[in-house]
Amino acid sequence: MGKLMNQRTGGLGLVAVVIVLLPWFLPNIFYYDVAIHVGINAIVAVGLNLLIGYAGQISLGHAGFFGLGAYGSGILAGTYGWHPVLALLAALIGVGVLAFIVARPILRLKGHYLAMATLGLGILVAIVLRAETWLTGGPDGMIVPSFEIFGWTLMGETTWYWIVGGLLLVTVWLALNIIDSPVGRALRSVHGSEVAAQVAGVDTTHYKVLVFVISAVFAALMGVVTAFYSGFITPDLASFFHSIEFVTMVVVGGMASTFGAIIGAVILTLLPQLLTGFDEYEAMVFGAILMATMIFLPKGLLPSLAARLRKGG
Amino acid sequence: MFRRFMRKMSVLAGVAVLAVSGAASSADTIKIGSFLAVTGPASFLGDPELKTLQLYIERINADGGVLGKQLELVHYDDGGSAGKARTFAKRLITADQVDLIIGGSTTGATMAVVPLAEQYGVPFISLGGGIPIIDPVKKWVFKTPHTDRMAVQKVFGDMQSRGLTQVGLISGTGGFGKSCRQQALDQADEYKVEIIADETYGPKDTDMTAQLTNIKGADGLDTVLNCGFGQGPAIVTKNYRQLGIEVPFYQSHGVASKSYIELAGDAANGVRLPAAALLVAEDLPDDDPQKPVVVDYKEVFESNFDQSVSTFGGHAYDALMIAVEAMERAGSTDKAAVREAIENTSGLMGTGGEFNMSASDHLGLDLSAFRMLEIRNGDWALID
Amino acid sequence: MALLEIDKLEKSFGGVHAIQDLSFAVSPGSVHSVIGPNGAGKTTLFNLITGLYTPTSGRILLDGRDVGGMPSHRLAAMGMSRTFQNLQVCMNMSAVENVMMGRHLHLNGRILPSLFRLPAVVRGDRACRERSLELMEFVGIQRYADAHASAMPYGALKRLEIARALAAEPRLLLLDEPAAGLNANETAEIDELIKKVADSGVTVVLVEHDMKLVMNISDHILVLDYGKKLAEGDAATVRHNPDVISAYLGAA
Amino acid sequence: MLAEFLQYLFTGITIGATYALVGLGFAIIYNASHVINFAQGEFLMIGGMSTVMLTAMGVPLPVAILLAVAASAVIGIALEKLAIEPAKDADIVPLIIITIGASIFLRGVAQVIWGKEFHALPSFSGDAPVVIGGATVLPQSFWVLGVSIAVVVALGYFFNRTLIGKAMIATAFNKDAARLMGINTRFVLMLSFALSAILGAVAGILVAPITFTSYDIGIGLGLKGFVAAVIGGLGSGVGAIVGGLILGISEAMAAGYISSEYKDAVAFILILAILFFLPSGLFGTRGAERV
Repeated sequence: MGKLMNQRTGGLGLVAVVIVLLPWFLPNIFYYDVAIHVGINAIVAVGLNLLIGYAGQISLGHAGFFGLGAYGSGILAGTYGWHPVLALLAALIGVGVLAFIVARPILRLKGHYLAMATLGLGILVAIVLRAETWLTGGPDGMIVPSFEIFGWTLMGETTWYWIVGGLLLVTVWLALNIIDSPVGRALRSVHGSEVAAQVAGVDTTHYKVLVFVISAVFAALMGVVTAFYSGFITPDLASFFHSIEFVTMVVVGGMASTFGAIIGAVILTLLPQLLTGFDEYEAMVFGAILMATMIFLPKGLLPSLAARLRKGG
Repeated sequence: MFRRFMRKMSVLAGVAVLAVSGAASSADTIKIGSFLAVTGPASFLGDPELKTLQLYIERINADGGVLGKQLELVHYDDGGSAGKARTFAKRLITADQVDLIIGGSTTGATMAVVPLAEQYGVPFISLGGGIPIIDPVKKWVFKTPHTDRMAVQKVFGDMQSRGLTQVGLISGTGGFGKSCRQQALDQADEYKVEIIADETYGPKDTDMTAQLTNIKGADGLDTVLNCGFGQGPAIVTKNYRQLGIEVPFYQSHGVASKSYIELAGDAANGVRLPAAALLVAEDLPDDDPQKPVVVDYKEVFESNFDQSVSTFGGHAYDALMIAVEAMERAGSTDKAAVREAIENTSGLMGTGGEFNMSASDHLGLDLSAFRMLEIRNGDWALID
Repeated sequence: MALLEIDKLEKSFGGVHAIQDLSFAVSPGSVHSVIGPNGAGKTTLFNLITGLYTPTSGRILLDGRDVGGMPSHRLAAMGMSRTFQNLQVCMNMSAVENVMMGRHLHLNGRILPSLFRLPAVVRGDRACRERSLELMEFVGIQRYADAHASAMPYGALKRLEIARALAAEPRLLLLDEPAAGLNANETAEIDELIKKVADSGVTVVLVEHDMKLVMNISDHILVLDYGKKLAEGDAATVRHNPDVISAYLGAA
Repeated sequence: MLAEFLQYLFTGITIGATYALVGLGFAIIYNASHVINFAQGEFLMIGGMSTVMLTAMGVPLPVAILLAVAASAVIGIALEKLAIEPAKDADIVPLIIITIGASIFLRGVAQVIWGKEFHALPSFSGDAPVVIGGATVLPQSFWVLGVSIAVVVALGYFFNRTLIGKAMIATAFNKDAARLMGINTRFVLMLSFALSAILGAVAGILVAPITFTSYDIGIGLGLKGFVAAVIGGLGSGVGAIVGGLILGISEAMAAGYISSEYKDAVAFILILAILFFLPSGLFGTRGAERV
């Protein structure tokens, strides 16, 4: 019990300290930009980890929800001139409802079939975003207006750094809350043994749908943030590859580990930036790192390291 | 290959150290930033563009540089993705603190970066073809390739002179094809042609017979125009011959590279397209003022790289020359001064034609820069 | 009235009849055993009763209400609980969390209170953990309180399942071969445990191969063979039934 | 009208046959290892690009094809030995990431070796189209169809008539039992990767003259092949072939009669429909869950 409390508050505290201290080590705006992307990806990964790591249900299509969040808010605020807050809420509710509708038929599937169905769903979203040029600007993307609230315009990397940092902290807190609760145990039991959960009175379908919707809304929220922060969105946000990136963050960092998901997001966001120096070798090195991590640390970085430490100590 | 790899590694380590120490900007070099589609579906654009920039910056440096300083190229590969282009442009401006940006192989990547160039005030010369890049004029944004509007006008002019009026249109769904298609629809009335079929294909499609079958079935078809770049137009060309469509076939300047002819093979014979003089450098009359420039670039490029010259590399050459000439005229690398000097470029002969820019024209080429070519026996032939 | 009544139950997979024309009743407070050779349909019967399978025909009455094909979690809410022949322990959780999961029905399982970690949820969870530790002690695995499920030996996991099933505070507990894979000592302990459970007022339905255990604790025994009822009655009746003897001797 | 319909149909069958070959590759690996090999599409690329490179070096086409297929088989085996076998106990998700990593890696290597340009392979027997009922068909389409049929027949013989083929089926059915029967399941696993690499390479070579080839064609074709395999029911050979043809024909019909913009959506709409209403595909068998 005490150990758990330590992990909770200690971990949360560590994340908060890093967020507060990091700006002293960011030499210029570009690094703020990278940090913001790390934060955005980390939030999606923490949400997705609830679905993949804890409930054991894979999704290869969460970039679809991310893209819908971005385009939903971007189109409502830009093309239709809605207030950004309303656009944000509408996008989140829209994605939540969509996720709720598809969750039941999709989550009846297991394993590779589930992977395939979510993959198809994500790609369909990307295809629609590419094809409906009149609405989305097509493959070349569209411009999104700034986020204005109470006469303030949220502009600039430093402002968004604190917004995303705050959101990350809240997300981690909420995720830790869920995991260590009756709902969290129900989710984990779906992964551990679905029949055991059912005969213990857990309505597994209900919880699977619930966590699917929650993780989709987290992804959509980050889509909204990306749209307003960068002011420019393309259908690539919803692409298959983007979905894979999210899943990879969860798996590389460590499944069923909230802090692992954050570490995965840090690594997978920084890696491409570091690899730009490799020019034509970039893809090769990236692929090799991905394979090696999964072969040698199949449980992901954080759990594998933790296990090693425990053995050593 | 291994040694090259190790060198990359050490360069990478150096870059990392530099980046961490924050000592990115140094006073004795002029930094040219670029983001190009070196990989991905538009790599046939980005690849010669990057090679050209690297080669000519090396040559300029060997000749003593610009304003007594060496040029330094900072390049990122955007893979043709507008989103990545924006990220890298931001990195070029805020982290690498470049003096000028040349880049954006595609219209989409360019348009994603335009707001950044405007916001931060950095001279930006785009290599994208689309007209929205410079129309309306944006203070900091210039471009060197001919616009798709010019290409469409050239094509429609040629159709008019051959008495072809019923046009079947097929276009790629990427930024270039989309913008070119729009220009074709807009310009049709002026050239008294009618678009009687309008089909599209995706950038990765591998078969366009379905779309062409629909065009083939259109009543009174006189000719077909394809707006697109990459391997798509080559597949369209092959499918066109497969279906036995007999009417004259036009492509846009998006296919103005040898790789199009190589891919389409015999099917390409008879295809007409508007393109820069570069492709027919040796065939130009000796009194053509453009001839020395294009012949020289072609020879330099082809002797350094094992591939045929394309107009796309030429656009990068033009952009670099405009930038260098403007810096020399401005006498500094001050961004505002360089921007103004670029805007006052006049009489500069590039591979794409003579550039005469102004406050209202950030391209500076006219229709005369385009030549109408026909592919004969697997090679370009000048027909006007 | 019987707590559980099975009425002309049938279940077939494809063309295979796993359960045929089966009827019996379980009265409250009794220990009711189901025995029979391998493949007799015992586990299938459990899966039907607990809602994992839907009957092909026939009725399953709980408190006189037909619950055939009702989802498991709703049957659990009506007071039914079970263990599994092949362990179904959540190996991604600690031992005590497995038991706490068994108390799911007695906790607030709605999302918002959990999301914001409302004090009521924290209190409920703390009480649940204490009750779960008591149950672990009751089944004799208190020394694994802090252990991870994946680190526990087989025998302890068997008991862990019983603790988890008890955590739901069921009226009807179905135990599927609780002594399978255990040695004589451990079997005797399970024997004691089942008696203790039955004494606490829980109705027990037991599937078991260990005849000594079955004869020892059962109030009523049902013998299945090829999905059909072969015999029924108390230990003495069944023991002397010629059909049962031949079936078991034949099987052996 | 009929001519148009036939045109769409021929187009669909040609591309569908390619999808079918890729789908078969998925099915074979899935049966042997329960791994979905997301790098399957890269074998098409390797087959096509190697053939292009070898012919450019002056190697006669038939020899180039044989060498390219052999090279793909070697890479398939290497993939199994170096990436799949060391991680054989991993969960589904890490395995998916490993094969995706492998596909990115192979693509990266191809890009370094062969560059980023598209390449054309000359058609095997000319480009003069054959006219059937007003629709035109390229001779290469007949090659695609003919070779696909030959491959399917050969595979059928292999799995049903040869000892090692039967061993592979037995392994797919029950790995432990197969091992007890003395079947070398590790060899079977290796063979399945080699076989599906060969299938991919053959498909890649056959379509290269029609669709061209480049370092990154594997992504799209691989995904479509995957869809074909799932439509038919993962692991079913007949299913993969039927799935491939259904997908190819639906795509061509959609492009012709509905909208070319949504041509690619057809595959994924089909897959969602199949999974929602027929979760085990057209020919898949549904395994009962054991409790």
